[in-house]
Amino acid sequence: MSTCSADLAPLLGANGTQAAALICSQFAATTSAVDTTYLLFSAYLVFAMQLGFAMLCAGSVRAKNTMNIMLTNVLDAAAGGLFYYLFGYAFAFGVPSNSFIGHRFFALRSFPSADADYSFFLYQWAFAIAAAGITSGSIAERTQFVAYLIYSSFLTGFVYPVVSHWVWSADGWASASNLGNLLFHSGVIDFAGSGVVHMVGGIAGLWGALIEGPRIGRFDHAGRMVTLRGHSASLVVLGTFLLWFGWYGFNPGSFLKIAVPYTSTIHGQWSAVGRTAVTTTLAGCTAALTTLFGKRILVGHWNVLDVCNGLLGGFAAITSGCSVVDPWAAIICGFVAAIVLISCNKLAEKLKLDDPLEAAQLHGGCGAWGIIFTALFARETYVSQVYGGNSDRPYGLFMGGGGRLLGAHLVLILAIIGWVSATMGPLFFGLHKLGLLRISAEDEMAGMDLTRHGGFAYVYHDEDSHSGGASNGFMIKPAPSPPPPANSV
Amino acid sequence: MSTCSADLAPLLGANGTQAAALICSQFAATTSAVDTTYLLFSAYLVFAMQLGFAMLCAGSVRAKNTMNIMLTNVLDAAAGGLFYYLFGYAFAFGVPSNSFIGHRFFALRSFPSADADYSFFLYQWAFAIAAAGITSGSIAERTQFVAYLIYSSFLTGFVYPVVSHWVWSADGWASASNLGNLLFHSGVIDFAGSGVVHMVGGIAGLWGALIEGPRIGRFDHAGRMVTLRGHSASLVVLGTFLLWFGWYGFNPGSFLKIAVPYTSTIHGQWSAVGRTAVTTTLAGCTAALTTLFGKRILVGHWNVLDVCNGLLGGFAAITSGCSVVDPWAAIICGFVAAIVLISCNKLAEKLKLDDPLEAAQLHGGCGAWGIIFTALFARETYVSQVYGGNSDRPYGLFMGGGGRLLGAHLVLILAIIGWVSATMGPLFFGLHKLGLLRISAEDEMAGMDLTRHGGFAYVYHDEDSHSGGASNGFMIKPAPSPPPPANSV
Amino acid sequence: MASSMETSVVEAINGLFLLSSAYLVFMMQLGFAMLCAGSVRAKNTMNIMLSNVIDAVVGSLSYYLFGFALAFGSPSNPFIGTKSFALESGSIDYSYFLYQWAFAIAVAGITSGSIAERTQFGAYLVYSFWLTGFVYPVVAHWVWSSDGWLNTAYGGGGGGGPLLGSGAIDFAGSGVVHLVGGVAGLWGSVIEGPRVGRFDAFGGVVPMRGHNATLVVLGTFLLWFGWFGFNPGSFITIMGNVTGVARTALTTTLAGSTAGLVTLFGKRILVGHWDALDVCNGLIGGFVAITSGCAVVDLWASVVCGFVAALVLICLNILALKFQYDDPLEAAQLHGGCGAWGVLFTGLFAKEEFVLQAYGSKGSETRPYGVIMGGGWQLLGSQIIEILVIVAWVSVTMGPLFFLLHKLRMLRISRDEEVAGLDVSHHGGYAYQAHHDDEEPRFYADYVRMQMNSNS
Repeated sequence: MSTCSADLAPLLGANGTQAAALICSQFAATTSAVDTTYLLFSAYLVFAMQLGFAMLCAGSVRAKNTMNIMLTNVLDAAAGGLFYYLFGYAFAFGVPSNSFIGHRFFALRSFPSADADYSFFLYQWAFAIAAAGITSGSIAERTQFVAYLIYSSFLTGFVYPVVSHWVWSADGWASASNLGNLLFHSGVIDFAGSGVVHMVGGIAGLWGALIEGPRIGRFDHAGRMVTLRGHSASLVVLGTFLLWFGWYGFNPGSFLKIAVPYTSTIHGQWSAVGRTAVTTTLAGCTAALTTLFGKRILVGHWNVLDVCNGLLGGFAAITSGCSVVDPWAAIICGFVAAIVLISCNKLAEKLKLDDPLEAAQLHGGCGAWGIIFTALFARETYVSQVYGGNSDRPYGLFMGGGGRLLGAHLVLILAIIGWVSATMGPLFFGLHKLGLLRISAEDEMAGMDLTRHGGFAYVYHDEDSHSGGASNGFMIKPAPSPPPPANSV
Repeated sequence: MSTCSADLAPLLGANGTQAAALICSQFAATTSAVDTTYLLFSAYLVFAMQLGFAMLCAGSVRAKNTMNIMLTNVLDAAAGGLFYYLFGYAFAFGVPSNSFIGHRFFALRSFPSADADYSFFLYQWAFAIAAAGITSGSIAERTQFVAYLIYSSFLTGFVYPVVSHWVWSADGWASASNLGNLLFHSGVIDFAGSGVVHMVGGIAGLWGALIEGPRIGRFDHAGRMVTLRGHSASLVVLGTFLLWFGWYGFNPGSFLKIAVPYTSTIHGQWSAVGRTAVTTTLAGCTAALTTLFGKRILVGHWNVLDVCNGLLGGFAAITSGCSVVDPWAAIICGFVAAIVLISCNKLAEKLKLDDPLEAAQLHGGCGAWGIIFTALFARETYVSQVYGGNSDRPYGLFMGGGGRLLGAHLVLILAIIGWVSATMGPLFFGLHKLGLLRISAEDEMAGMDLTRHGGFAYVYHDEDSHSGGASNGFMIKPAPSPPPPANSV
Repeated sequence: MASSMETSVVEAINGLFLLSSAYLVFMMQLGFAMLCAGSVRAKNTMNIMLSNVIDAVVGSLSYYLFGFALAFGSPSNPFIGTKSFALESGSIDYSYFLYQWAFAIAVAGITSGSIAERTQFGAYLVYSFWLTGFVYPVVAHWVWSSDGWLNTAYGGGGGGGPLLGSGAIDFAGSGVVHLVGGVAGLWGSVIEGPRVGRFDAFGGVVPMRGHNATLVVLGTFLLWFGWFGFNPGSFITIMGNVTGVARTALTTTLAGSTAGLVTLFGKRILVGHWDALDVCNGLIGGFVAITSGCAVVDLWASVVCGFVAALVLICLNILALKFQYDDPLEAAQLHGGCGAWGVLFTGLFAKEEFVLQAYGSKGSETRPYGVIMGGGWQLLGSQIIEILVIVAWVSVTMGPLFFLLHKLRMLRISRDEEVAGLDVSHHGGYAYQAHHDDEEPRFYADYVRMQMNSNS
């Protein structure tokens, strides 16, 4: 705000300096209030994604494992909250620091600083638990609860924060705001985290799923895939819509501030925020429609679960470039994301990778595509508005901005794959060797809710009634009917 | 804003007064727009808690009573809206008034006043219906619907508003902003209502549950407790996350305004709002983890429902002190809250109190602990920033602030217990004597949905299908099997 | 310098308000999905949820490509907008687009309820694209675009002013959104005919209960939550409208609450039990009705509005059964009937002070306001005209579309498929999987016992 005083003071005559200081401090207060309101509500929306993950996961697993997966989702948020507070935030945003890892503000000591406020911490915490939420989908239905606690703390407290330090902290080696020392004179534009959040979560999940192996019954003796359907499509749709809702905090919220005027245009950051919300919407919608028709052709029926996954794939892809591309480019992004997702699923089937929520394919595959997409379609005006800095900043290859941005982005993809593999791979492997990772075959058959969590999630048949049929919510008439054929899709 | 004009006018030279008036009225407009946006969206979040309660309650009762409990939750919001509009708000915030009860703005006549706008009313309404929502959990599964309507109107329209007048209205005898006449020269710091909302709801529920007695089958002939499991853990988790989401409106929203600069620091109220959100999060997370491990040791399995309750207990406890404690203190708050909750549950089992949602233990017990906690850990800087006033305002005992705050808080706890017992106790007892409170034993066995609400909530078995079992989503195995033995965990 | 900072702060606040409101309105789509899912039978759940997701998805693209341009592409003629297709234009206010998009997909969501449980999926795709991309935007243009012939700021009517010197006051769209969706649903449902088994051989009504009341309540609360974006958000800017925005939120709450309570007691008298689902529908009916006048009526008037809305809904439901009209979600009765009442209500109870605040005065002359408040008949006249033209327009556009689909046999599924359920015939399986597929025990105690047995 010092520029405000300096600009204003000469215009106000005699007591100009004092008057300017007074006026400008008022502006500063109002601006901070607006920005904080914006950031906090965005953080709440991102937090709502955790609810979305919980419902999506719950609906996508079999009823016998519902309690287990929901417990892991609740604990992601709870344990993540503590570990991110104690370590994670310090590793990620403890500036000044080196370009690899931060080392200040452990347990928020001597916080808030002049640059960062509690609202920023809350926003970043919501991101961190989202990364852990992604991974939990990949290893669902067969993982010991203790393993879950360990990897979740490690991922939220260390692996994810380091990556976010690289890209989003001003000191990071890949950061686009590390002005003195930009990677390839460009830095990486991963605006809201296709790489930082989604790829990290997806690759961690990939290693977990690979090391654990598929669920019992997932592949038959001939090696063909057997569909293990989730128990409730309603919960899946509920979760998907909640994730969509939360994504409006995830992508547009990543601006962190809304009351920022742009010098070149009358439309300031508030307009860019709106555009980001629009690109996000369009990418998801296109991906959903593409998946709908693609699956209709491949499988022969209209499937709401595929549409939901397609939608999320489109969102995961646009997350990287949402703020720097045009709406029409978002449609391309969504279209390709759907194809990437379908291909990744085919590939996973070939490789006998069993990922109950397709999390590795969806967040890993579409996330990687999203980073590449940004390097192809980022528009010059938007890049300079959002990231500022020198005027010859590279932008999208197809928009005429040269290949330096693409180079930086490929480096980031490799770095993320390398880092996550080097940290989470050994962790999962170690747990596997210690016998802490996978539950026993009997437990898996019986369902974890029964063996580990005290009972099933649903009790529709009342056990305490003596009146049999009358109190039975479901069986109006006795149903001595044969079991339906196994679902054959 | 008059101070703004007074400060600015002399500095602006010739037409100073007019110029200052113009500038300052613009500031006032901007500030009020920010504050209203903030308060309204906080109110919407608090309203989302009603949805959270509905889902939590629905999932925690047996399937045969689902319609009943959901209807009560919907009506809490609807009837609460009307009664709070007609009477409640006037009793609570009808200033100027005496220190016990307000008496202006019935049916919002001659509203809005200079101090309060519709957004404030809406926010307070959302709080009022939350209090009624808490109580509904305690008396679930055995209460006549008419009794529910009566107590809900009485609680929202009279009992709760009087308590909120005491603590939150500037005239109240316990208010921290009743500057001329502070209780113990301190007043009570119940920032967002651990006492005003949660204890009121919890104690009302306690009396209801005591007078009605336990559900049939809750205690066996030997007096041992039998678990009556809720019918859907997914709904419980959904409700818990929604409550968590809503709590971000409940606690940080209680600042009412966000664009308030503090004189002593560059971080104004927007930073305090962020800190409040962080303390809220940490307290809940710690309580959830403590409950998880505590229950693991006590019961032997990992239980998601306990974790959910622990989480809510932590939130209920931190609600009182959220704005005036440090993040590390919030962790202590959550830790103790979990222990309080587990102890209260043990006690309830001993006393044969049957509270289907543990609402009395959770909101009453943890709420009381929260009020005490604030008196122990409130930090001087934060108290003076948030509550202003004289510089020798007492603060937390453990922070070196002396015992006066603790004294005031103990008085408040006793006053709330006394008042709620003196109003709700006789009401429930009167309904009991008139035979309007509890449903008949036959109705209870058959389930209220069937006998009172026209049918069960779930119809998975289609009555119009000719293909019998094939279209039946749930009954895979032929059903005429004996009910399984009652679960004894 | 100071003025540009001023602009920046003001624009940021308004943008923040509008975007947040748009997100809330978007939540209504989730609310519709859950409400619909809970209100149909288990065998059709996947179908109805898919159609709700597709509403949002198809609606977004068609609204992006055509709808927004047809509705708000100014400058344009009084009937239809003609600019900024696919947002190709110099200065688009993206927040405003997003807010209007959320409204547009809500319309299609309303209609999908009316034709649930018996419609081919392809028909959804077609009507959804058509409704969101053309039918609804034209109505929105009439009423909400400053060029529209029903708009209060329209300058081309008789005497160079708006229609009847007043223009229609449909603040958040009882007519534009709800009546359009409801009438479209009415035609769809009438042309398709009732579900198999809905009416027995003697014309008696067979109740067809939805499969999950919890989802209905969840959906209702989410709609309520979203309505806080729908009505107060329609101010578009919060700067200078602080009290108005908050009052709108309050009238909305009171109207819905009253309607819910009236329905509760009304149904208790008529049917004899307390029904949560009726209360949910009553609540929504109250919200639909107040949507038109929410910003321009007093608090007590909103209570009146909710009271009448509940009666309208109950009467229409009785009437629908008489005519053997089958609407699984009561969407036509609820959104059509209560929506029309809401538009009329505004013509009766609009208060002068609030009308001037929300719509501004026309120079020195004052605006017409509610009849009962002494404001003359012009406003009520405009409101009646709005209702009539909306009914007519939607009928001439959606009616033939549904009829054509019907003739091409693309509208209704076959009887066998309907009886078997859409999920198994079109969507690859049921929404719910059995919860004990391969195990006998159900509780921890059973498991412990099982283990002890196997050990011994």
